[in-house]
Amino acid sequence: MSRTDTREIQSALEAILFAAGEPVPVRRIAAALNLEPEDVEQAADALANQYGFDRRGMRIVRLDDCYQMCSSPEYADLIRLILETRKPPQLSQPALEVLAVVAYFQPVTRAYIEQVRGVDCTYTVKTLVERGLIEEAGRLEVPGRPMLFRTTKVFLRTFGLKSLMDLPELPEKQPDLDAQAQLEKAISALQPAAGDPPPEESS
Amino acid sequence: MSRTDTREIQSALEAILFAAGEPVPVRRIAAALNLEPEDVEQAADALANQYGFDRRGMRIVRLDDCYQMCSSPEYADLIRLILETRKPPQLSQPALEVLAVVAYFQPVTRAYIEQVRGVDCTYTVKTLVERGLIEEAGRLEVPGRPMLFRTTKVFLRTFGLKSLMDLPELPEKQPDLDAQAQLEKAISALQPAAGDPPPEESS
Amino acid sequence: MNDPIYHLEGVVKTKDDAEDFEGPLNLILQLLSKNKIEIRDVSISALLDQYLAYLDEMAPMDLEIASEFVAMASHLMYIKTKVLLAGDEEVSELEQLLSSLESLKARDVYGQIKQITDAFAEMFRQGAGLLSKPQEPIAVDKQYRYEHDRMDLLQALTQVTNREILPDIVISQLPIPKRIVYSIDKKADELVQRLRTGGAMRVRELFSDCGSRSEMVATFLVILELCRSGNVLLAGGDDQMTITYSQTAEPVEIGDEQDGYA
Repeated sequence: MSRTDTREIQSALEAILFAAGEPVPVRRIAAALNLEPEDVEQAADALANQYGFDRRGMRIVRLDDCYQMCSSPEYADLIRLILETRKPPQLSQPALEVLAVVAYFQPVTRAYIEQVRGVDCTYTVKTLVERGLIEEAGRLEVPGRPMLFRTTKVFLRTFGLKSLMDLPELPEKQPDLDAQAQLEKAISALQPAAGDPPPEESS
Repeated sequence: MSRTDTREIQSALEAILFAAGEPVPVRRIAAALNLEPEDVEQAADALANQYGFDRRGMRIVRLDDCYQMCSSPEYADLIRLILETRKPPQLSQPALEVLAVVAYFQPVTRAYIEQVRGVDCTYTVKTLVERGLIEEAGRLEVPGRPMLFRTTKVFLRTFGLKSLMDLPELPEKQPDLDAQAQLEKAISALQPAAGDPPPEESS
Repeated sequence: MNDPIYHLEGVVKTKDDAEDFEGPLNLILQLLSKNKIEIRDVSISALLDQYLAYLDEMAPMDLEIASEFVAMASHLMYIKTKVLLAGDEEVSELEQLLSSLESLKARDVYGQIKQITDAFAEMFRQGAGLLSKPQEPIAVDKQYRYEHDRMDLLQALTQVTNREILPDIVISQLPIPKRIVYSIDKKADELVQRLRTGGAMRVRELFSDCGSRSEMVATFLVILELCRSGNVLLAGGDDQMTITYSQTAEPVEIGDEQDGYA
């Protein structure tokens, strides 16, 4: 692409991303501009860098297969002051835990989250859905067809992630000796006892 | 103001106007930045000019005592293409029929179309007007002064016609039927039947 | 001596599982603890097949290993038999194992999750400053942008006329809309004249004289206007209603006021 082309694509990108407000798939932009996705990505990444270098008021962030235009973090307080919006409340410890379970093991059911945390999570899950950090992702095809949840693009943006690949690695598990012992017991219960009669022939 | 200051104010302005999406009063920006409104205006106007000069995807426009950031008008079609997920429906059979009646007998009233089709056409007529295929063409000088409708240039383009003369010819008239008689019949149905007994003398 | 390596396609979720395992249950446990396996997805028969294949290969080489594996194989066989043949009660033991495995896994996961939440909180503090904006309203463009064949029009018109509503009308004989029928002005003059000279009349009679719907509407509007201005009196009801011109009232110019109807 010539420099002029890139500049034109970038202006179009600016217009699209500004107007959309939300994340826009690269694929869709490429199709509308009659370009290869790679060309769009190249132009968008260059524009994003330029924005950062010039310390502009906006940022262009990559979220999965999308780009989104946001305001620069350094102006967040100023914007909240002028628009009279309140700072979103910090996430509570339960909310962070539920979010982490969903983030690392998605798609998951509420039952699974509850199994991991050992407590009811109805309210926390609902709150996270309301804040747009997690969303419904179909149903699990087991009896009762429970709802599955996954993280959203808002989650990626709010946590400064380009994609789920950027999630920090989960720390090594710490061996739970009690549970291990219980398990051993359960396994040994399954072993054929020495005195068991041999299995009968199936009829 | 120094150049650095101006650049900083402009970045803050970008952030504010971007996040707001709607017009923001100069006063309010000035108060938040601890500046005189004139300083804000100067920075905003310079930024607006720069945007225009660089042919960026956004514009900064002054509206009364406010500034607003919006997408550049030249990208309106592109933005619509990308953000409008719903493809507009093609003409339905009823719409096509109404359009045909208007095309061949224009200018016509809605009442006339309804008489021919035998059903209410309010919605269909409205849709055709919205989609630019027919337009109002004055009023018929009868009681109620109903609106007349005719086809448009968009209509001609849609059907590949140079002019209304290009409409496919109607089949030959069949002489044994008198349309006027039909109409009279329809009207007479509105009137008291001829066979009605004469009104009795009032007592 | 090499330890066996099992390949659990469709069960193990990541590809970097080139680790060695001592036996099938250890393998299961280890994979479970790394969250790389779903216990309910384990195909025991597939595992067994691999296991037996391994056995075939290794048995001639080391009797000790072989015997250990035979024990494991029989154990697996036993589990599988239970699943296939046993009634609900006996399966419950297996269920118990499964749920034990799962709760072990859940506890491990919770331990890991608790360790990561601080990092999550910090990421949130950093990232939450990227504010988004609502979508700009899209300029509405409803204009029709499809293309059609012109014959579609003729076809549509033919369909209209082919309906039962107007069975006798062919296209070329559709009633041509009439432009001018009755203006209120004209009808008002006519009615006032008639009422002045003819005295009281039945309202119904006025309507039955009308030659078209439009004339009827005009007549109705004129009567309404004459009543409003007090130029006529109505008496009686229904069919018997009469209309009388009031000689005392000032004559009115209906047409001027009623441009909207003319």
